[in-house]
Amino acid sequence: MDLFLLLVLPLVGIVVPLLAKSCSRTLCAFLTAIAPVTALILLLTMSQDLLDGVVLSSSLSWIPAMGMDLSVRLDGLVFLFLILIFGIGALVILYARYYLSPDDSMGRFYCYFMMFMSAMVGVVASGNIIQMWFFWELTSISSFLLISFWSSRTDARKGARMALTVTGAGGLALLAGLLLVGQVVGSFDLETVLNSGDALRESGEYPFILVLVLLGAFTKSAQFPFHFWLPQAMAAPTPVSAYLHSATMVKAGIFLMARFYPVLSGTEMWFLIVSLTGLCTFLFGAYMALFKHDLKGLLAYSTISHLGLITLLFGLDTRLATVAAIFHVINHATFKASLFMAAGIIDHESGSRDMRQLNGLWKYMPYTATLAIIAAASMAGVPLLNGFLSKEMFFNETLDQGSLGSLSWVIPVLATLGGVFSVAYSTRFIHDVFFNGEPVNLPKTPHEPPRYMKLPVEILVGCCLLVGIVPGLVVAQLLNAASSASLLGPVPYYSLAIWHGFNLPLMMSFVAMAGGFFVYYNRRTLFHFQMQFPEPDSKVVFERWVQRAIKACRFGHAYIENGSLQRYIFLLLLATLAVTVTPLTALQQTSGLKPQLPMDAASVTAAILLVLSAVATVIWNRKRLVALLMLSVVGLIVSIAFARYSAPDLALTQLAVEVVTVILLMLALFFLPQQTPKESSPRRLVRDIGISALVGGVIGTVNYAMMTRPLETISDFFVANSKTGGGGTNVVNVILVDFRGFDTLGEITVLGIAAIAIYKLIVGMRLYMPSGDEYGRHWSTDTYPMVLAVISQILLPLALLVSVYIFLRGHNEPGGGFIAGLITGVALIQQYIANGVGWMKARVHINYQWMIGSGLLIAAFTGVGSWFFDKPFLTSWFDYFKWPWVGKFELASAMLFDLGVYLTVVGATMLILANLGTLTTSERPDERVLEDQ
Amino acid sequence: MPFWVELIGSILILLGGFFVLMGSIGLVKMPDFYMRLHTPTKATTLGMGAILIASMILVSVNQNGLSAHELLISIFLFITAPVTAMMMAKTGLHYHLKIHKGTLNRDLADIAKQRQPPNH
Amino acid sequence: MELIYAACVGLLTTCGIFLTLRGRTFPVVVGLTMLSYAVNLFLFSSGRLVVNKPAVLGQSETYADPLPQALVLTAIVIGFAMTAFAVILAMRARADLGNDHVDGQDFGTDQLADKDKEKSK
Amino acid sequence: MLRRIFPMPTHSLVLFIVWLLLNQSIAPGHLLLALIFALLIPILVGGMQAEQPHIRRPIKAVIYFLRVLVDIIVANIEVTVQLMRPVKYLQPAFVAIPLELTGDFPITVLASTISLTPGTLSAEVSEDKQWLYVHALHMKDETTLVREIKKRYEAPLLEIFGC
Amino acid sequence: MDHLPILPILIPMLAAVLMLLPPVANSLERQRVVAFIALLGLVGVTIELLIISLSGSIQIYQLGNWQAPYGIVLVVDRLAILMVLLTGVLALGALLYSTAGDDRGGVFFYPLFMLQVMGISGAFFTGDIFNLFVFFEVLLLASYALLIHAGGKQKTQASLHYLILNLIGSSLFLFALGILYGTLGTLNIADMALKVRELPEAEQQLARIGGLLLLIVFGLKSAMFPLHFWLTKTYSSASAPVAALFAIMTKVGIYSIWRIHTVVFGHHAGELANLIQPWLWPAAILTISAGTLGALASQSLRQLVSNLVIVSVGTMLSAVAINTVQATTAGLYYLIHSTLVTGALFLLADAIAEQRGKASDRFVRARRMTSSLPLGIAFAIGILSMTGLPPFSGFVGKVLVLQSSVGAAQMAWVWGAVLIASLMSVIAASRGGSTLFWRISSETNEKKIIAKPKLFAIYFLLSASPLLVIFGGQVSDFTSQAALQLYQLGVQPELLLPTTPSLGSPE
Amino acid sequence: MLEISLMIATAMVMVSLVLNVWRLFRGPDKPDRILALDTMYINSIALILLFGLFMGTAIYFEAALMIAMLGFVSTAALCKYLLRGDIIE
Ligand code: NA
Ligand code: NA
Repeated sequence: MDLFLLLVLPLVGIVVPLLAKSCSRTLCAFLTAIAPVTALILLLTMSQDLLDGVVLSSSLSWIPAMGMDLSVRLDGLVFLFLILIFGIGALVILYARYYLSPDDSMGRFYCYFMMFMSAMVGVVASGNIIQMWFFWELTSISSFLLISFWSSRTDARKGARMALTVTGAGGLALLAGLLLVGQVVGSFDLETVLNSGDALRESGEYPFILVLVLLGAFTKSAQFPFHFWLPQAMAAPTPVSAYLHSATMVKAGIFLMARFYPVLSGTEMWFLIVSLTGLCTFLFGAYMALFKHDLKGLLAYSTISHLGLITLLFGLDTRLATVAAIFHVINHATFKASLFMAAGIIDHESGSRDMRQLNGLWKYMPYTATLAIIAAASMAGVPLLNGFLSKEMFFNETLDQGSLGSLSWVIPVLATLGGVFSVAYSTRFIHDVFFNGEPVNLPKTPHEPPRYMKLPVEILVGCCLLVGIVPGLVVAQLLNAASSASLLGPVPYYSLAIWHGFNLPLMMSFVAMAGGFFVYYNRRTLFHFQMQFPEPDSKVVFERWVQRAIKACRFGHAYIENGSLQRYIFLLLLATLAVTVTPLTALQQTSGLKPQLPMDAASVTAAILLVLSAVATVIWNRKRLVALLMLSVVGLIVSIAFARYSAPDLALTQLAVEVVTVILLMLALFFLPQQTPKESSPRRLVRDIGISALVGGVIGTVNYAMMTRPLETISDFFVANSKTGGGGTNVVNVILVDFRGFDTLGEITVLGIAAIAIYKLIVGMRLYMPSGDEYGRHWSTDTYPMVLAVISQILLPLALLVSVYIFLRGHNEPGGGFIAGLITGVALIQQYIANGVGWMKARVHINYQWMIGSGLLIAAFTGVGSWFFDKPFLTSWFDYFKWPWVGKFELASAMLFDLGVYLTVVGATMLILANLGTLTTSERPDERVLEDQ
Repeated sequence: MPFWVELIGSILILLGGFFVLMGSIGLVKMPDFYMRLHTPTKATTLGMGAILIASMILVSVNQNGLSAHELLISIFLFITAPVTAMMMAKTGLHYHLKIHKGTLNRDLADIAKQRQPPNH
Repeated sequence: MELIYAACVGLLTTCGIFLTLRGRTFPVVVGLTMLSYAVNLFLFSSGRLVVNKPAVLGQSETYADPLPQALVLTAIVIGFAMTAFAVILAMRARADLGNDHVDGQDFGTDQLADKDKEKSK
Repeated sequence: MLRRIFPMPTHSLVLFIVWLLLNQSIAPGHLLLALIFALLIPILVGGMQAEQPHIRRPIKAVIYFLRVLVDIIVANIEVTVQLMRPVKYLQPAFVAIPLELTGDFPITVLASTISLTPGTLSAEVSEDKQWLYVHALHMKDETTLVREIKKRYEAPLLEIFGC
Repeated sequence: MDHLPILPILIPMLAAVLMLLPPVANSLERQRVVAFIALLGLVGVTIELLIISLSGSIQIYQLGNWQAPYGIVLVVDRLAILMVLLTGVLALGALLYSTAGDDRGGVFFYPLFMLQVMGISGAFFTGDIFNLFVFFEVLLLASYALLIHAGGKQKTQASLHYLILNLIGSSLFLFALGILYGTLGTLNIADMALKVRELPEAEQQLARIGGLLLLIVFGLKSAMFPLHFWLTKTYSSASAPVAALFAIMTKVGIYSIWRIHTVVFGHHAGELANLIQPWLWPAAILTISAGTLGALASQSLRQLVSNLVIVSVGTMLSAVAINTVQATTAGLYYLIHSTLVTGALFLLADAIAEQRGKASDRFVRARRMTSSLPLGIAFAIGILSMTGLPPFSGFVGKVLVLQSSVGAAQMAWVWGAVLIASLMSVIAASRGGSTLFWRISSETNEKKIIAKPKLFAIYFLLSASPLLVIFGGQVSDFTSQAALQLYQLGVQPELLLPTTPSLGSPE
Repeated sequence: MLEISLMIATAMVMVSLVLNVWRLFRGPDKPDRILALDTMYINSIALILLFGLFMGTAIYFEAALMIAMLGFVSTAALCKYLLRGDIIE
C-alpha cells in the first residue's frame, strides 16, 4: 500500500494549492511541498531494498477488458527517477515561490505543477504499460498547461500547442507500440513484458514496435528532427523549464529507452536508429546552442544536445554505455536544473535574458554567478564536476564500439566535435553573462536574489560538486541499482574514479576543452558565418504549416461538404446503388416460380395512365399547380390499384390522405413561388435522370423478383385469430387495433407530433401574401361563394354521419378510426374553405390541441387498462351482448382504442390545416408565452 | 338471376358506360371551356345514375334484399356536381378564358365575372 | 401483371427521386410524395398481388395477405404526417430565408452549372 | 318541444334515412342508432348552419324533384345527340336571368337545378343576388330560354319556399 | 404480470400527453416538473430493469398478449437497457439545462422533448422491425420539431436538409422492410434471424439487398460516410438542450446495426452472414477521416464538437465492422462515453457562446468570459474525453477499440485512422480552446455569471467521463456481458421466441 | 351477357379516363385541367362500381362514396385556390 502512496501523494498535492490559494504565498508553497517531500522520505525508507536490487510491486485490478491494472512497480531505475522527480520538484516549488510575481496565480501554478509531477511519477512507477501510457499522455497535457501558464502571451500559447502536438503525436505512436507489445507478449504487465525480450525481438511486429516506441521516446526527449518544440517551450515560467527540461518531461523519453532497453535493444535496427538520432541531436543541439542570444534558448539547445548524448549512449548498445547514459541522466538533471534556476534569477533580477544586454553581472551578483559558473563548468565537462565523469564515460564508449565497421572512427570524432561546441556554449554562458564588459540597457539594476531563492541552486550545485569529487561515495550505489534495473541484470565493471590516467577519452576531453575555448574566442566569425543561414523561427514555421493544413482542410471540407442538399441526396442515392447493384447482378433469375396474374386491358390502361401522369408531374414540375393536379391523378390511380388488389382499407385511406395532402400543398403553395425557375444545367438533368432511373430500375427489378417468388408468411395466424381472438372480421383493422396496436399507437403519436410540430413552425411565421396570382391577376372579390357555402353546410351533417358509419364498421369491414377521422377533418376543412375562418371561429369551440391530447390519452389508457386484468399492455377485450329488442351487438376495447385514433386524427388534421389557414387572417396563431408561475 | 333482371342490368350498365364515355368525348371535343363544362357534369350524372341503378338492382337480386346504399352516391353527386360546375365556371370567368367565337352575349361573361347586373 | 406493377413502382420511384433532386422545396415535396406512393405500392406488394380476396372474413375462401396492408396503412399515415411537416417547413424556409431554394440561397442556377461555366471559361 | 329535440327536422329525417341506407338494414338496433345520430349530429353541427328558409310545401317539393329527374333524363339524351353532331351546329350563349327568388338556399337550389338539367349551366350569381348568369350549350332563342327556366323551375321554387 | 418493460416508452409518452392537456399545458413550470418526474421515473425503471438483467435473463414483453412472432414484442436485454438508461441520463442533463430558459424559445418544447425520448426508448426496446420503423419516425419527427426550437435562419435551413435526407432515408427503410417481409415473411427480428438461415437460394440475394438497404438507412441515422453531411449543420444549429439530446440520435443508428445486422445477418446467417462488413469497413474509416478533416476545418466550438461526433461515429462503426464480442464491448463502452460527453459539450458550447457576446463560440478573439474557470475546466474534461486522451473516458474507449481490432485484416487502417484522428482532434481542440479561453480582447465583459442549472447540467453529464474511467472495470464488464448476450442471440434467436401460451396458435 | 356488358362498360370508362387524362395534359388552362381531374374522380367512381359488380362484392362501395365526397372537396379547393389563392381565409 505504501507503493500506491507514492502515486497518491502528489495526486493529493494537486488539490492542496487550490485549497491554500488564499493563504500567504510562503504557506502555499510550503503546503504544496509537503506532498513531494513526504513522498521522497517515504521513498528513502525503501531505499535499502531498492538499492539491493529488490523489485517492489503492488497492483489492483482496474479495467481488465483493456488490460489496464492500477499497478506500481519500483526498482533501481524508478528509484533514481523518483528521487529526481520528488527532489528537484520540491526544490522548484521553493524556487517558484520567489520567482512568480504577485500577479500570477500561485494556486493555479502549483496545481498544474503537481499535476505534472503526478503524471511523471505515474510514468516511471507504472507496473503496467497501458497505465504507463496513461500517465505519459498526462505529462503532455499537464506540460501544455504549464507552458501556456502565461496564457495571454501568444508565444506561450503557441509554444504550448506545439509541445502538445509533437509530444501528443509521439504519445499516440507509443500507444500503438505498447499495444503491439501487449499483443505479442500477451500481457500489459511490465514485469512480463520485460521478461519477453527475445519473443519481442523475434516477432514480426518488432520493427513496428521499435519505431513506434522510439517515436514516443524521441518526441518526448526532443530528438532531432522532433526537437523544435523544446526551445519554444521556453515561453513557460522558468521554474517550469527547470523542472520539465532538466529532470522530468524530456527525461521521460530517456526513461522509456532505459526501461525497454532489455527488450528492444540488441538489434541492428536499434543501433542504427537510436545512435544516429542521438548523434545528430547531440551535434545539432550543441552547435545551435552557441548562437542563441537568449539565455534560456542556449540552455534549451544545450538540453537537446545532452539528450542526444544520452540517446546516443543508449544507441551504442553496450551495457557500459547504458550505465554511462543513466549516469549522465543524473548529472544533466542536476546541473541543468541549477542552470535554469540561475537563468531565472538573472532574468528575475535584471529584467532580461538577452546575452547581448547581459554583461558583467559578476559585479552585481557574485554569489549567484559562482553557482552558475560551477554548474556551467559541469555542463562543459570540467574535471571535479559530475559532468566530467559522465562525459568521460561517454567518450570512452564512443571509442568502444565497432558497429560501423571501418567507419567506426566517425563516432568518436563527431562526439569530440560535439564536446567542442558544448564547451563553447558553456563558456559563452559564463563569459558573456558574468564578464565581458558592462550591462547594456538593462530594465533593472541587477542584484542578488532573496536568500531562499538561491537555496535550491545551492543544493543542486552542491550535488554537482559532491558527485564530481566523491562519486563513489555519493552516487555509485544508486547508479549501480538503476543500471542493473535498466539492464535487467548484472552491471558490467566500470570505475567512477576521477583519474583513469592519460588515455584517449582524456585526450578527447582535452581537445574538446581547447577546441571549445578556441571556437568561443573566434565566435564573431562563426556568428557571422551562421548569420548567412538565418534560422527560421520554428514557431512561425510550425504555425504556418498548421495554418496551411487547416486551410487545406477547410478547402477540402468545403469542397466535399458544400452545403448543397442536392449533392447529399445524390451521394445517398449513389450509396444505395452501390450496395444494391452487386446482389442484383448476382440474382440468377429475375422472375420466380410463383404463377403470375394475367394482364387485363383495364389494368394495363390504368398503368399507362399512371405512368403518363407521373411523367407529366415531372415534366411540368416547374408549373407547380399543374404538377399538383398530375400528382392527384397519380394518387387516385394508386388508390384504385389498392382497391383492385384486394385492399379496400388502403384505397380509402390513400384517397383521404391524398385529398388532405393536396389541400395542404395548396395552402402552402399560396405562399411559395408559383413557378420553379429553370436552373438545372442539361448536364445536371442528365445526371439526375440517370441516377433516378438507376434507382428506380433497381427498385422495380427487386419488386418484380420479389412478387414472382412464392412466400410463406405469419399472416395465417392473423386470419385464423381475427374473429376469435380480436373480435373482428376485417383482419386489416384487427391487425391495426389489436395484433399490432402498438404500431398504431406509435403512428398516431407521429400524427400528434406532426400537428404540434407544425403549429410550432407556423407560430409567429411572417409571410409575404401575394395580392394576385402569378400573372398579376387580382384575386376574385367573392371570398365565400354563396352556393359553395350553402351546399357545404348542408353536407356537413351527412359527412359526419358517414364518418360515424365508417368508424363503427371498421372492425368488421373496411373503415376504422383513422379514415373516419380524416372524413371528419375534411368535412370541417370544407367548412373553413367555404365559410371562412371567422365564421368557423364564432361557431366552433374545440381546442384541437386538447383533442389530440385526449385522443392519445384514450388510446394509451386503453392499453394500460389491460394491466388491471393482469395482461400485457394493449391486450384487447371484446364480448357479445344481447339486449331485448335491440339484438346482439359487440363491444370491444379496440373500439375505445380506435376512438383515440379518431380523436387524434381529427385533432391533428384540424390543428394543422385550420391554423395554417388562419395565417393570413386576423385569427393567426401567436406565440403563447408560458411564464413561470 | 332471372333473365330480365340481367337484361335490364346489362342495358343500364351499357347505357351508363355510354353516357360516361360521351361526357368524356365532349370534354375532348368541345371548343371552349364553358362548353366543355356542360358535357361531363351532365353526362356523368346520368351515366353514373344508370350504373348506380344497375348496381342497386343487381346487388339486391343477388343478395336477396334491397341494396339501396348506391342511392347515397347518387344523392351526393346530385348535390355536389352543380356546385363544382359553378365553381369551375366562376374560375373560368375569373381567368377570362377564351370564349368560342360563335357564342351569343359574350359581353355578359365580363359582367358576370364582376358579379354586376347586366346593363340593359 | 406483376411485371407492369413493378414497372410502375420503378417509374414512380424514378420520378419521385428525380424531383427530390430539384433545387426548390416545392418540387422536392412533390417528389417525396410521389416516392411515398412508390414505397407504399412496393411494401403492399410484399404480400403479393391478389385480386378480389380482401382480408375481410367471410368474403372468400382465401385472403390477400393482410399484414402488408396494415403496414402500408401505417406507412401512409406516417408519410402524411411527414409530408405535412415538410410542406410547412418549406413555407417556413421561404419566410425565414427569403427564397425557396433547398439550400436557402438563391443561386439562380445550380452551383454545378456555375462551376461548369467556370470550367468552360 | 319537437323543435328543441330536433333543431333541424329535415336534417334529422335525412340523417335517419341515410343511416339506414348506409347500413342497408332496418333492424331495431340500427333504427335505434339512426335515431341517436339523427338527434345527436344536428345538435353537434347546429352552430355551423346559417339560418335558411324552410320548405313550406313538402309535397310540391317532391313533385319538383321528380320533374327535375325526368328533365335530366330527357335533356341528357338531347345533349348527347348534340354532342355527336359537329360543333358548328351548336349555338352557345350566355344569358342573364333575373331572379325573383330570395334567400341563399332557394337560389342555390335553382342554380343547381339549372346546372343539373342538361344544356344549361349556372355560372355566377350577381353580387346583389338579383341575377343568375347561365351558359347555354345550344340556345335557339334567348327569351324562350329565360321564360322556360323561370316558369319551369323558379316558379315552383317560389311556391315551395313561400317567398 | 410485470409491466416494467413498457414503462420507459409509456412514461415519456404519457408525460407528453399530459403536457398537451390542461392544467399542465398552461404552465411552463408545471411542464418542467412533469418532465423531471417522468425522466426520473424513466431512469428509475431502467435501473430496476438493469438490476433484473444482471441475472442474465432477457425480459420479453408481448404486447397485446400476442405471441411472438405474430404480435409485437419488446426485447429487454442488457444492450437495450443500457441504451435506454443512457438516454434517460442524457435527457436529464439536457432537461436540467433547458430549465434555465432555453425552454422558452418556442411552444411545445417539453412535449416534443418527451416524445423524442419516447421514440428513442421505443426504438431501443422493440423486437419488431416494423415497430422499429415506427419509433424511428416518432423520434425523427420530434427531432425535426425540436431542431427548429427557438427559431432562426440557420435552424430552418439545417432542418430542411435534415428532414429531406431523412425522408428519403425513411423511404429506403420501407423498401427494405418490403423486401425483407417479401422474402422472409415475418417482422419479428428473432424470427427473421431464423428464417434467414433456411432461406432458399433464389431469395438470398433479395434478402441481401434488404439487409444492405438497412445499412444505408442506419448509416444515414448514424452519420456514416458519405451520409453524414446533415450532422454538422444540424447539431451546430440546434439549441443547446436539443443538440445535447441529439447526442443519442446517431447511436440509434449504430444500435440498430447491432440489433439487426448482428442478430439477423450475423455470423450464423449462412450465405448472408456478415453481409454489411465489406461495406462497413471503408465507410467507418472514411467517416473517421471526414470527421477529422471537418474538425481541423472547424471555425466554432459547435462545429468542432459536431465533427468530433463524426469521428466518434466512425470509431464506433469500426467496432461494428470488426464484429466480435470484444469489439462490441469496446464499441458499447465508447458509445456510452461519447454520448454523454458530446451532450455535455454541446451544452458547454452554448454556455460559452452566451458568455462571449457577439463572437459566440467562434474561434476568434473575444471578451473574457465571466465564468471562465468552471467553463474552462469543463472544456478541458470534455475535450480530453472526446479526443481520447487520458485521464478521461475517451482513451479507454479508444484503446478498447484499437485492441479489439488486433488480428483483423483491416487493423492497420483502423489504427491509423483512429490514432491520426486523435492527434488531429488534439491539434484542432487545442487551437480552438486556447482561442476561446486565452485570446482575450480588451472589450469589457458584462458580468454575467452562468446560470446554476446550466453549470450543474454540464457537470452532471461530464461527471460521467471520470466515473467511466474510475469504474471502467465494472462498466466494461457490463458492456462485455451485453455484447455477449447480443451475440448469443445471433446464435440462438429462438431465445426471443418463447412458447408461452397465447390466445391462439397458427393452424 | 352481364359479364360482357360489364366488360364493355368498363372499357368505355377506361377510354373515358384516357380522354380525361388527355384533357388534363392538354389544358390549355388551369380550369380545364381541374375540370378534367373532377371528371376523372367521377369516372373512377363508375370504374370502382363496375369492378364491384364484376366481382360481385359490395366491399368497394365505401371507396366509391369516399371518392364522391373527397373529389368534391378537392375540386372546390382547387377552384378556390385559382380564385382567391388562399383557400382558407
Ligand atoms: Na553578454
Ligand atoms: Na387562409
